Amino acid sequence: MSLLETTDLVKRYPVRHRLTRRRIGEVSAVDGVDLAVDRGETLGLVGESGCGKSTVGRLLTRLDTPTSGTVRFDGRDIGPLREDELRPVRRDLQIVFQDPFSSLNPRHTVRQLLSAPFRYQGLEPTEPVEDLLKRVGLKPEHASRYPHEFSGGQAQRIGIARALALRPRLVLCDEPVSALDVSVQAQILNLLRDLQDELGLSYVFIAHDLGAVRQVSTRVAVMYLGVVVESADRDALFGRAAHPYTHALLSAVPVPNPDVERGRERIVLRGDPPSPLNPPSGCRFRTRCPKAADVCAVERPVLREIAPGHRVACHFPEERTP
Amino acid sequence: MTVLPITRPADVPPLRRLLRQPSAAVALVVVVLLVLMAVFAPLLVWTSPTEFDSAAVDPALGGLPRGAFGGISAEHPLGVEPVSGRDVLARIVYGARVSLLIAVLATLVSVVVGTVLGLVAGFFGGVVDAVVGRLMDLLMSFPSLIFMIALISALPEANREALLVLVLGGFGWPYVGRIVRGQAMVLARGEFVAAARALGAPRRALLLREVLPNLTTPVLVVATMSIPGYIATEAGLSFLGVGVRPPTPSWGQMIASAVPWYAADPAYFLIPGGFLFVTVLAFNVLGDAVRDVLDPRSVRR
Amino acid sequence: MSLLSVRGLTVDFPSGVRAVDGLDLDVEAGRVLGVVGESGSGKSVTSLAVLGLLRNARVSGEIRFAGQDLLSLGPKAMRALRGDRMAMVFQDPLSCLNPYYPVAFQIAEAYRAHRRASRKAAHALAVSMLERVGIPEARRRARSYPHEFSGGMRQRVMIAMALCLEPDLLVADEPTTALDVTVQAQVLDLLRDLRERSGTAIMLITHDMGVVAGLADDVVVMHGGKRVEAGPVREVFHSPVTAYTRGLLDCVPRVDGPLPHRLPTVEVP
Amino acid sequence: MSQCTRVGLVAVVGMLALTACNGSRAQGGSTGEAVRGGTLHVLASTDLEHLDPARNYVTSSQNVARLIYRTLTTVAPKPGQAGGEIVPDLATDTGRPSDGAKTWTFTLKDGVKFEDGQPITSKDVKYGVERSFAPDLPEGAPYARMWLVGGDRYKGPYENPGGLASIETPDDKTIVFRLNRPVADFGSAASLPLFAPVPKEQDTGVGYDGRPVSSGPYKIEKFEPKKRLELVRNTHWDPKTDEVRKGLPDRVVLELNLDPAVVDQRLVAGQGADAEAIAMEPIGAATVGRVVNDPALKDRLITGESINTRFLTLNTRRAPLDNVKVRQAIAFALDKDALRTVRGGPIAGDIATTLLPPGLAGHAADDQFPSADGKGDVAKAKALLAEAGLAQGFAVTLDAPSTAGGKAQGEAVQAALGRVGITVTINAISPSAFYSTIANTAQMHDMAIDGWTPDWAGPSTYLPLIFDSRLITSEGNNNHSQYHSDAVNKRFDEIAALADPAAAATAYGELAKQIARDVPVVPFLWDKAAILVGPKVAGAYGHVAYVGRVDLATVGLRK
Amino acid sequence: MILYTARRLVGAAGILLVICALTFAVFYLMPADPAQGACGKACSPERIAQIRATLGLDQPLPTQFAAYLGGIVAGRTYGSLECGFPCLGFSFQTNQPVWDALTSRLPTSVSIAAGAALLWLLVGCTAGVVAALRRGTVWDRAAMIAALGGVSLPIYLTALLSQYVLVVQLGWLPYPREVALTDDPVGWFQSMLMPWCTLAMLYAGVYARITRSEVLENLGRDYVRTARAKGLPEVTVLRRHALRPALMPVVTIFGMDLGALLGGALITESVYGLPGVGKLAADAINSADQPVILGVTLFAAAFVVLANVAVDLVYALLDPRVRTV
Repeated sequence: MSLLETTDLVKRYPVRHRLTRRRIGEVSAVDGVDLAVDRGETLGLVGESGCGKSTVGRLLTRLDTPTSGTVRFDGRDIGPLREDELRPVRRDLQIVFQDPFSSLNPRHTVRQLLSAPFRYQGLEPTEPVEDLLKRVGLKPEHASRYPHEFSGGQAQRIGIARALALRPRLVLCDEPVSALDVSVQAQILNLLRDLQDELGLSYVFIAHDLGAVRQVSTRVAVMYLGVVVESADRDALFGRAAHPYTHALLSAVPVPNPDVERGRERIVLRGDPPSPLNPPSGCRFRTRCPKAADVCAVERPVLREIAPGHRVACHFPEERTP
Repeated sequence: MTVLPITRPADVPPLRRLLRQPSAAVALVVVVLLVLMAVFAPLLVWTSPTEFDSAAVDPALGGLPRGAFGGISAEHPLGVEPVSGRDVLARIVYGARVSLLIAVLATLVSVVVGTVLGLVAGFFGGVVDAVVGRLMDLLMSFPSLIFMIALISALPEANREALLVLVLGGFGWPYVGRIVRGQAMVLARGEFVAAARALGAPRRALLLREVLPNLTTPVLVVATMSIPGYIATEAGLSFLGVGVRPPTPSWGQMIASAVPWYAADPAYFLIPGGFLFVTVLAFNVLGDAVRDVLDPRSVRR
Repeated sequence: MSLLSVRGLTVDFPSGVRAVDGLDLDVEAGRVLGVVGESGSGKSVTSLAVLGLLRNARVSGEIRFAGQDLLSLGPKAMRALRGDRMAMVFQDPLSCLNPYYPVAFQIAEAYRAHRRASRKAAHALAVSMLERVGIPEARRRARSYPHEFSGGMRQRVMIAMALCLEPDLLVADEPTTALDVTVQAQVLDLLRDLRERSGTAIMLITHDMGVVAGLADDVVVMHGGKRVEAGPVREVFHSPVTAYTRGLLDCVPRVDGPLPHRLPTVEVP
Repeated sequence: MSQCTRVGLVAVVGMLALTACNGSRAQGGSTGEAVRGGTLHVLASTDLEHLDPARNYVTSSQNVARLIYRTLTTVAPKPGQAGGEIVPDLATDTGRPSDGAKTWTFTLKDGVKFEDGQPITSKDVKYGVERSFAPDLPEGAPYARMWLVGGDRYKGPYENPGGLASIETPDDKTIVFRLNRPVADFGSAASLPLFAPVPKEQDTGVGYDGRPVSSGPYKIEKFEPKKRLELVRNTHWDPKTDEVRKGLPDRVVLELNLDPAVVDQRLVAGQGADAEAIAMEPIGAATVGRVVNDPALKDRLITGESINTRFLTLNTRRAPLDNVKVRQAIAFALDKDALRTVRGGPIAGDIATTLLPPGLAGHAADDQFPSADGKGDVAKAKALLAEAGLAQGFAVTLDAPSTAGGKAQGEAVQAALGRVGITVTINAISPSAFYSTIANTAQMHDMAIDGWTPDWAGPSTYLPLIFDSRLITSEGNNNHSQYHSDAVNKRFDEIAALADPAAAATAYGELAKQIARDVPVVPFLWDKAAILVGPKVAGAYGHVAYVGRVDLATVGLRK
Repeated sequence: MILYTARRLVGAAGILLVICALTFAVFYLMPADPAQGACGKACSPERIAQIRATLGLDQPLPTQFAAYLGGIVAGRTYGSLECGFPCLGFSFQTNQPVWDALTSRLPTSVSIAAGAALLWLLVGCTAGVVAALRRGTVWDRAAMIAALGGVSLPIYLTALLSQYVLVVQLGWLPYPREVALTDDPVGWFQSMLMPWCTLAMLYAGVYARITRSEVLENLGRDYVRTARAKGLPEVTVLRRHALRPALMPVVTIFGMDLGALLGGALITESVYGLPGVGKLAADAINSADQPVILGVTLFAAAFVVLANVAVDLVYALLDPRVRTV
């Protein structure tokens, strides 16, 4: 049994008119997503903006309630739980946010921030604030400072320390490095890796940066317009991507090597992702897909296994081997 | 990628930054002096604000003060009221008590009510927000001055000061509530609130520990900015005859009673009017400076 | 002689911050210069200084554009150059387009600021520019407002606006940072294509080494307002002289190649 | 009675407005002959409460109404006490009593017409009186309802179209009133507006207030209540039938509801159209100084006499004011001079020492609570309080109108009584509610700022109305002090039975002294009205029936 | 958009309904009994009862309220009296239909409000723009000090002072009085000048400050930088890209201020003794004239509420982002 598992997860939001506040439709931010994270594993969740990956993150941690489908943590469906029933679960299920500054209350000192987990859980602190700081590479004397006195990287370390305070089993990292400079990104990614080794954590790592996902994940799922189009082990995905979208995505990432960059065959997708308000029929990627055929407009491809652990939702998956 | 960090020039304490602006420093001094004057009124003047001095006015001239500039003399440094001969200085000093107390208490009422309702509305949204929002719309659509006058003249005379505080605060809180609601709405969707929720924080803690402390700045700014408005409104109500009861002096009342006299004895309206102007100005300058110092939005500008 | 030649550029802000400190760089006609650096390295300030768009800052040193010393030019002469012979594309196309005017108007406005043209002619030109940067149904979309476009389309509009007067130099400040990878690829393609067709020199400012590798001919690496390293892209990428440049190249997690357990980190000079 | 009351209301309530009366000798500013023509402007700080003759019961409205409609009798167009004389108007004489003054007969003059040229008949007068019974048209003088036979059951012409039988019109010229008791001065009552003719076909009910039909020299061209009234000549008015009105100006324009201070200042400046203007109300205290010090202005100031007395009412039913010694102490403690200063000083009138003012028949000099300059005798007051066992003082509540003037008077009382240890709390009541509040025995507190003007220049509409304990009602009470004396009540009945008006007046004068000893009220001011007129105004004098205001019926403009 | 407008108007009507109900209720707290007031002093209890019946005061409160509301939409009759649509009742004091009283006073209020608004917009916005463009200079500081000073000046003080200096001492202006623009334009102008300036002084400061901060905010916007990068002349940059967006909030606040002002320039009209709607309200409150108080309150509230709707609609028309979904 997986530590965290979702079945047919759906989240719809009402869309309101800007002026009249009238409901004019519905966005299926997440439309039937199945995911599983095993103990000690890192699931990378990748996709472009608006693909629903962050919504999945909020559903996994129950910051949002799913419209339908289940989220099982440690075998228990946490979807319908009330806030007070959820509280013990939250000890095991923590989050690191994208923007370290906006996720740290500017009015609280680091000490207050790092003792908040215990206070909110009604627990005695098991670990002094100073130790938590040291664990994430900060100095104990930082405890009395306010968030704005730190650099972005340092602040993100505080966010990580807070997430780890309760010794969770799974940490959801929602774009943890995309707000940071490249040099700091590397440090944070290394820190996450070290902590995983040390504490046996599981991660769900949400990012749009394929390089960062590759760096930390053991398994990767690719999302497009609210659905998972492909999921596989890291090496399988980056080496033998089967979905045309995954291919396009990988080919679009510029590589810091002029020779590679200039020489390579590039798949440049046409147009923009369609609006999730009115997604295309059948395969959602068909409007931009170089391989689209008539069937794609009619039949929605299901996620099927094409190799052990490698699942893809496409009528015409790539069969290439490296 | 460039990310705008939330910069807060907190290295210098706010008060010191406030005092660095000369105008704000002067305003602060004026406000402090006024408050001291109001608090220590009995020590400052020995004359009673309600004592008649018929020797200081000339009945043959309709009660015009004897002497120049509204009867300024050693005995009456700011002159006397026509007809009654009451000491203007004493009335100014005691009037400051009434004016300031009402303004401060009305601010308190509006800030407390506005913050609580605005916070709840902004944080919870939905039905609560709709109800509070409607209430604020309603109160802000009221022709409040007309209604205040009608209301005050309709209610029993029991305690005019308390009534004024309640009415001013009652019509004033939506302006606080609107700001708090907007901020609370943004904050409630903020990541640090999500982080606290993820840590299992109960709602009460979210409201009081996470959101509320971040509202102190806008609330403090709007409170400082609203005091001069209340001073002026209280004076206006007194001016229109529904302010504090005589013989309690209030600046608005003094100006109102000076209206028929403005041509015969201009000093009589210039003195309380001047005090009122200086007070309102000082509070306005101060409020402005407080906003500049505390509001990151204006710092950026 | 270089099209743009910057010597000893120093920019000081009233707060006492020296954002650029003695920077030298050259953009050759028809070539692409990549300027890379992390946030705070002074790369954006440099671009604004070149266009003369810095307000409240003291700019010293020398900026020569086609032989003219820009720092000694009056505001009027600078204005005549801006938009006409050198144009700029910014990072966030949403905030850089005025929400109150249709896109074609904003393009035509740029054109009419420098060339005598009727409203109608300028509009027609704007439509053709929109077509050129790959906006489908350009004639209809010309009258749309910025918020009705997607991020990638907006950036195309910005590029159309910058190129409508066929400038000699295009300064592109993080033109793809706000975009998704697939859209970024489209825009980079567009830039590459435009440059090949028009021969416009580009000063490309970015933090992304991959983007530089894909587009630039030469590169300047900046850190702390100073030039750390400069040279042709191939040289700098294959054999960086400084540890900082090497670190920048290595610390980026990649989608190809070997996968280190831990990423190398950057040594700050 | 209510005329006075209402006058009292207007005067007490109006912002520092002064009411004045007695001794109209002043003809200031009226040098030169008034000629026919021009537009007379009247600047009023008050409003015309009602122009409907059935409802018109306030002196300022009556003054204006005299330009528009005629009554059976009216007051003589003369300055001073002579203005109190009743003279014929529509009628050929001031009424012929019979049946022991229980039947009164009037005959209409020939040639009197409404503004549309229709002749005025006795039926129009009868209809006018009947209208005053209609509940839709309240506020008018009560005499028709009080005195006419069957008046207690009649509900006015709208509900009882048959009319009131006790008003007979044997022919178009004759009208006979049958009364339920002898009324010696019914001829005086017939000068009130409710005795004006109203043509039945043109009665618009409540709406008649806005456009009454003219029988006098002017008709209404435009009326915007609380803003403006414009009068133009009524061409069907025949001056030969009217010995009272002169009708000199071609137009009369009243600007209503102006700020009193603005009225004063405009008249002080006297520029442009304001040169042809007169003030409706007396000058405010703030203007006194400027007028007194400026001979040119003083020349334009008219001092009109009034029969209004201002007093402080003491509630004789509430402890400790139920003790006559306490009331006497208050009478000694009151600073009448300060109260007069509030109203403008000596120019606003004389300090009152008796209930009946000098201009009223029956006035007899008296001063039972003398003090130097009217400033009060604190020592005597304290001694009386000590006698009453209240040397340490006590607290009372004073009802005063919530106007600036009302509050100022309240504060003057507060300051004066404070000198003898009496703490006064002012209960400021909105002016509109003031009289109904103190007329409610449950709501009236210990004291009230009060006053009285008789309906005509005789004491019969004064003392009996406010000191007869048998007239006390829980609401609408006029005996605000709730004064009760069986001896006084008995004397009222005896005087009412006297046939000779002069003897009755003297008797009232003596009775006033007796009442004053019980101190139900403390008189402090006999009003005068100091009124400014523009430099081009001629023939203006203050009329005693209109509490000293300029007689509009005779004033004109100079060449 | 039409649907939205309709919905907003319905909402506005709802707010007015509640305001109407509250004002109605408040009036019944007043100590003055309108029937007794109308009856005068020599009044018997029976007579009061009769008057009550005629005025409908003997009905239960909700019935009276319903009758009132009915009158507004369809007119009503009082006894023998016809009150046509829109019937706000008759004044107890003058028997004039409240609607006529309001409309006859509106020209004065409109004259005051419109002139003052024009003046303060001109002065305030100009000062704000100048201050923003000359930021940090003497101009800026002077404008902002003047603005704060203007905001701090109570109307009655300015009014009395101006009247004392300009009318009493210097005699440059006549005392303000009601003059119709069509009768005597010069007199109208002379009478209105002081009220305009007095009000404008109060508001111009607010507008100067708003304009300044909005212009400054817009000058810092990326699209202004874009406009400069395009090589647009500075004047065009300012006018097109900084001022136009900056005026949006000004328009918003202006709409609301104007709505509020039309409803009750209570103090201005009282001090200058001009017979506008505000003066009508003050007089009505003093005489407990319920129908007039109700009428003015509703009338004023209607202006505020409608101004709110209008502002939102104008906003929708001016801002393309709101206009299209």
